[in-house]
Amino acid sequence: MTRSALNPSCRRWSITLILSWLFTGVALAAVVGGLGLLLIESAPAWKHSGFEFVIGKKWFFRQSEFGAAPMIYGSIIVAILAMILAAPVGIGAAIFGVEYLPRKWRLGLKVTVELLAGIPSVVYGLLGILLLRNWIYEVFQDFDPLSGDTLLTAGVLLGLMILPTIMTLADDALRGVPGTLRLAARGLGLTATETALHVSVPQAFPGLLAAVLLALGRAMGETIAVFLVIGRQDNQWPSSILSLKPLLESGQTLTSKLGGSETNIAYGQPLHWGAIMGLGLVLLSLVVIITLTGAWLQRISFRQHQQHS
Amino acid sequence: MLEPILQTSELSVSAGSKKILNPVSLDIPEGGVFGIIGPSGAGKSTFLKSINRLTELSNGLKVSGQVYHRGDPVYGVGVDTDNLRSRIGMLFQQPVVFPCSILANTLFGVRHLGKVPRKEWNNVAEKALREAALWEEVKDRLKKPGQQLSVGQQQRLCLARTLATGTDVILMDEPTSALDPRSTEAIEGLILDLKETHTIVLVTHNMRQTERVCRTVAFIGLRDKVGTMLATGKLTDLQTKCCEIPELEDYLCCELTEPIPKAKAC
Amino acid sequence: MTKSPLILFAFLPAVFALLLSACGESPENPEGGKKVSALKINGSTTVNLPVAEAAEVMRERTGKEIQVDTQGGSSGGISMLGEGLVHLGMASKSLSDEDRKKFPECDFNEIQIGADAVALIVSKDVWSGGKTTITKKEMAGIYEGNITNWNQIGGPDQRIAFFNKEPGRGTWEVFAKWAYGSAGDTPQASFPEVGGNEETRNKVASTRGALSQLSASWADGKTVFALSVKTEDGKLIKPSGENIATGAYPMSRPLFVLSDGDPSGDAREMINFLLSIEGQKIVRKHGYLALADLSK
Amino acid sequence: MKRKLIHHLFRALTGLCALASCAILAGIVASIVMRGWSALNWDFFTQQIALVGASGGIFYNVIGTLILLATAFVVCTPLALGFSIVHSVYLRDSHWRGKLTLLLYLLNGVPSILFGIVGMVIFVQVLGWGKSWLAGGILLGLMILPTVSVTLIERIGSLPIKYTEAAIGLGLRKSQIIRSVILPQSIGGLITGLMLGLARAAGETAPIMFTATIFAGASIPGGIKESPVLSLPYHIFILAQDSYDPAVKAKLWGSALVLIILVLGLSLVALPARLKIHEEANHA
Repeated sequence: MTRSALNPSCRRWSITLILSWLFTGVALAAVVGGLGLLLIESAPAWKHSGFEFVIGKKWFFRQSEFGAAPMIYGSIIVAILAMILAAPVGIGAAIFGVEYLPRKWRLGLKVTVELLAGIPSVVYGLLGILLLRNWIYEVFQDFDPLSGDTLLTAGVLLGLMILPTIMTLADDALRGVPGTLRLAARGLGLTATETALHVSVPQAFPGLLAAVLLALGRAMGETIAVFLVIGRQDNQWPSSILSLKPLLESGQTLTSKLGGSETNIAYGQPLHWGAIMGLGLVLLSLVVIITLTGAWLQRISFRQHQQHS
Repeated sequence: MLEPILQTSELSVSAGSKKILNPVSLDIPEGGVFGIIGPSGAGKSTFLKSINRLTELSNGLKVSGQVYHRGDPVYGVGVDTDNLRSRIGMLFQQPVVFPCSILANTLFGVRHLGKVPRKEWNNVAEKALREAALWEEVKDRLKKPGQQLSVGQQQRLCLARTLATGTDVILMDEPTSALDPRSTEAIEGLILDLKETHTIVLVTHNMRQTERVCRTVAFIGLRDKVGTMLATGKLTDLQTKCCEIPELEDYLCCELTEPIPKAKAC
Repeated sequence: MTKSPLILFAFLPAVFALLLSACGESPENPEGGKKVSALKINGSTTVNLPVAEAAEVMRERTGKEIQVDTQGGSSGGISMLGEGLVHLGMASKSLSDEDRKKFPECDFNEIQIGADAVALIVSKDVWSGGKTTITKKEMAGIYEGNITNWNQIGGPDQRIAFFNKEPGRGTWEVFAKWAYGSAGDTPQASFPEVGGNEETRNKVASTRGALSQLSASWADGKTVFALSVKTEDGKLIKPSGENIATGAYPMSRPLFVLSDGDPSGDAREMINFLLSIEGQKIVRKHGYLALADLSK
Repeated sequence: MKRKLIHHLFRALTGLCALASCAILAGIVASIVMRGWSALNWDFFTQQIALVGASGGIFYNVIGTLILLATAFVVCTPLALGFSIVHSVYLRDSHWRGKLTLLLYLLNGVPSILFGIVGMVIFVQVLGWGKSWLAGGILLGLMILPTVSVTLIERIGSLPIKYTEAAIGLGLRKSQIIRSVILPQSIGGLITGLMLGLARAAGETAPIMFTATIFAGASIPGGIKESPVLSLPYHIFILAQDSYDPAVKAKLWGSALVLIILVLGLSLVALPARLKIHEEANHA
């Protein structure tokens, strides 16, 4: 680290010092300000509904009923669906890249994935609304979905979107496993697959889990693509959490609500606007919890490797 | 002379267009300890790893020539490299202990290779740990993590792990360079015990060690910046060749802080 | 040690930005009012089509900047005009008392530029399955969830996939007024929502048993089909130009450009153009009825 | 032999996963190129939007997106520099440094729609700017702050210690070392990070749809208040929902193609440096 080489005792005022701290301060202030704003502006909704805002299952703004539970359910189920679809493929591809591919080819794979990560969500949305929703509608015809706008459609689209995120992070985690462990296992006569499954994957496990969680957070925050294919149907609450049937129905996520027309309608009306900001706060909390857990796991993974090498 | 268990024939290694090791042809007889000495960076480790094709796992290394293990070619289409490596074991400079228990470490190879039925595992582990002179020290804490052992013990654990797979050749890459003198002595003692039942190829820097344990040695030196095998034979024979091979002279003089009694002054 | 120019380069943008914001602020508001150079219009996507095209022509001719946006549909247009964020609003419905109450300071002035109807559109399978008309009662049954299959009301055996226009859209409010009297009196029901007109048409066209509300001019008769409304005395009324013009079709609606009080300046010019023969041609081109068609 | 079989099966399976990832990219790009290619011509880039998207081009949409990106660049650069220098050089306490890193992670995870909503309150409501390019630029700049900072911090962290040691040996003060050693040596990291961040910002719709961009009629903004711009992502978003004319579809895919070219171009510029940093970090 650079810092350790610098003499810590000599701190004098300088333009660089002042500007650095100033800009850091601005960045911090923006973060704190944004959070504060969410809290203050959403206050009317909390006052009006209390905890019912989070667990309430009904959202009818004309009657001032604000319950976010169906949207929380939508957000979570869609993100989990995306994760279930993307995690095996993403981690599988990362394993292939790290454990089997020669370096030159691995870089090619990595470039592909980096590019894939760059494709904007509105483009995914466009592909979703014009291609994917019809495809889902036809493929799952036997299950009689009402239309192509389903939680599943949103989940599949999100799965495609977070695939590069999972793969990049899984790739990092797997490459963090010391090469000596791999070499030792191969030296014993284990096959590349046995080495991958019994040495690399267990070693990288916290990192892989972190990859999945960070991608989950990303999926939960995605707006535009989901907005176009989820159907935006309010008040969808599954009769049973375990039932798969609701996946082929329309729904609403926190983000699709926030991106929708109600944000414009609510503007200027404290209670309704408060409810919208409240949704923002709930969304932020969910994402923060997931991201924190992911970051924590990543640190564990990193520490583990430090001990080893 | 016994039938050679390992034979290298024009074995050379290059990385891209850069040569690392000039062709080496060596016969390594069955039983005993075969030493490989030479300055750092001369390609001793690379040579050792190319014997059981571990070089393939490093990026960009290309091996040509051939190695015969008990007469069977090592390089070639259709060679089962994994099976090969289970018969030609490897011990590294730093002990590499997997993050699991001592017992699981000992059985790490056995468990996956599938040669030994499950009910035999405990016996195999005990036998291997005894052979590695570790049994008495760890028999009460087999379920404890292997990483809690001292570095010297860890190296012996790695040896036990290799022995457990039923290997007949063990490649050792400076196995004592990370150890203190006491642990080094323990490992050297082990090598002397093991040479009755196994063939050991030992890369080392330590001339005393070479003298103590090796029957035959090969010297790999740097000639025109490329690793080249310059001499082979008994250590005493090598010392007589000192004056003919300047690299050998440089090496032996630098390595020896005090002259080995029998060494001729060059 | 000389100062490296790199650091200057790095921090320069910030200084630049501060300067920019400082000088950008003052000349922009010389009178301190909300005087802006461009003419701003926002509102209904339905009205947007002719207005945006008219704006293109105006821009070409006068060189004035005219900004048109469709954020939040009619409601967005009303509230942004109410808050003074735009000069003209676009609405595909009449203003309700509720709307006026929300912005007491704004003197909403409705200027009709044409007319349209909200059609109840269905997908091809429903249409060819024999369901070509609908009554208010049937629609209410669907909205309240009592009717879920087309065969309950004389159509094919197919579940009804009802896409509801999202709240705030003029289309939805016209529909609600017809079906229940006012937006506030609609029962609490949730359906998949659609926003823009193309989104609606696209989704209805590609879904079996689909039903939705859509501007009649978008009901092309090829991918989506407009149902005739059957009145209580058994009359069938198509959302045709004639029926819209005479007001016989119950979900006819005027298309408005809204201003705060009497429009002046650029806004006046824009409205004059929309009401001119040329402007009315543009209205008609997008499938709506021009004012002249209404008085026939 | 069972072990071999498992080995080959698993390798094939993971290979399939990798292949699928590549196929997805190829499929997305191909489907957009095929549909959008015909729309690309000189007029498409030089004319402004006409007939509500059915005719004309996307000149001001591209310009608007570039204005937003330039603003985000201007906003993000000093913030990221200041943040990274404080993080890597001035902070002595690794505890606080960890907190700052965590903050970056969290900021990176904040859904982009929240930037839009909160930005709407601050810029449209409190400051009364209406829709403004500057609001959008600031929001995008803040949004990509984590990407840029993390890349820059990684870069500073990987500087050989001998450089700073040599500078200390010359008796330079800390701020002088920052200016003469750390910044010049890590400027590549800053640029890489910015390219990556801007690639992400270019495609974002959610933060700017309420704050900065409108559908038609804006050109080069003349001030800050009430000065929106057009943009590519919002254009695509609106046209995907509202396009009366079939002619719009071709233009729509054309716009998507231009956006992808812009975004992938930016990522490609950053790619070599990014891969290098990554490889170094993991091979050291």
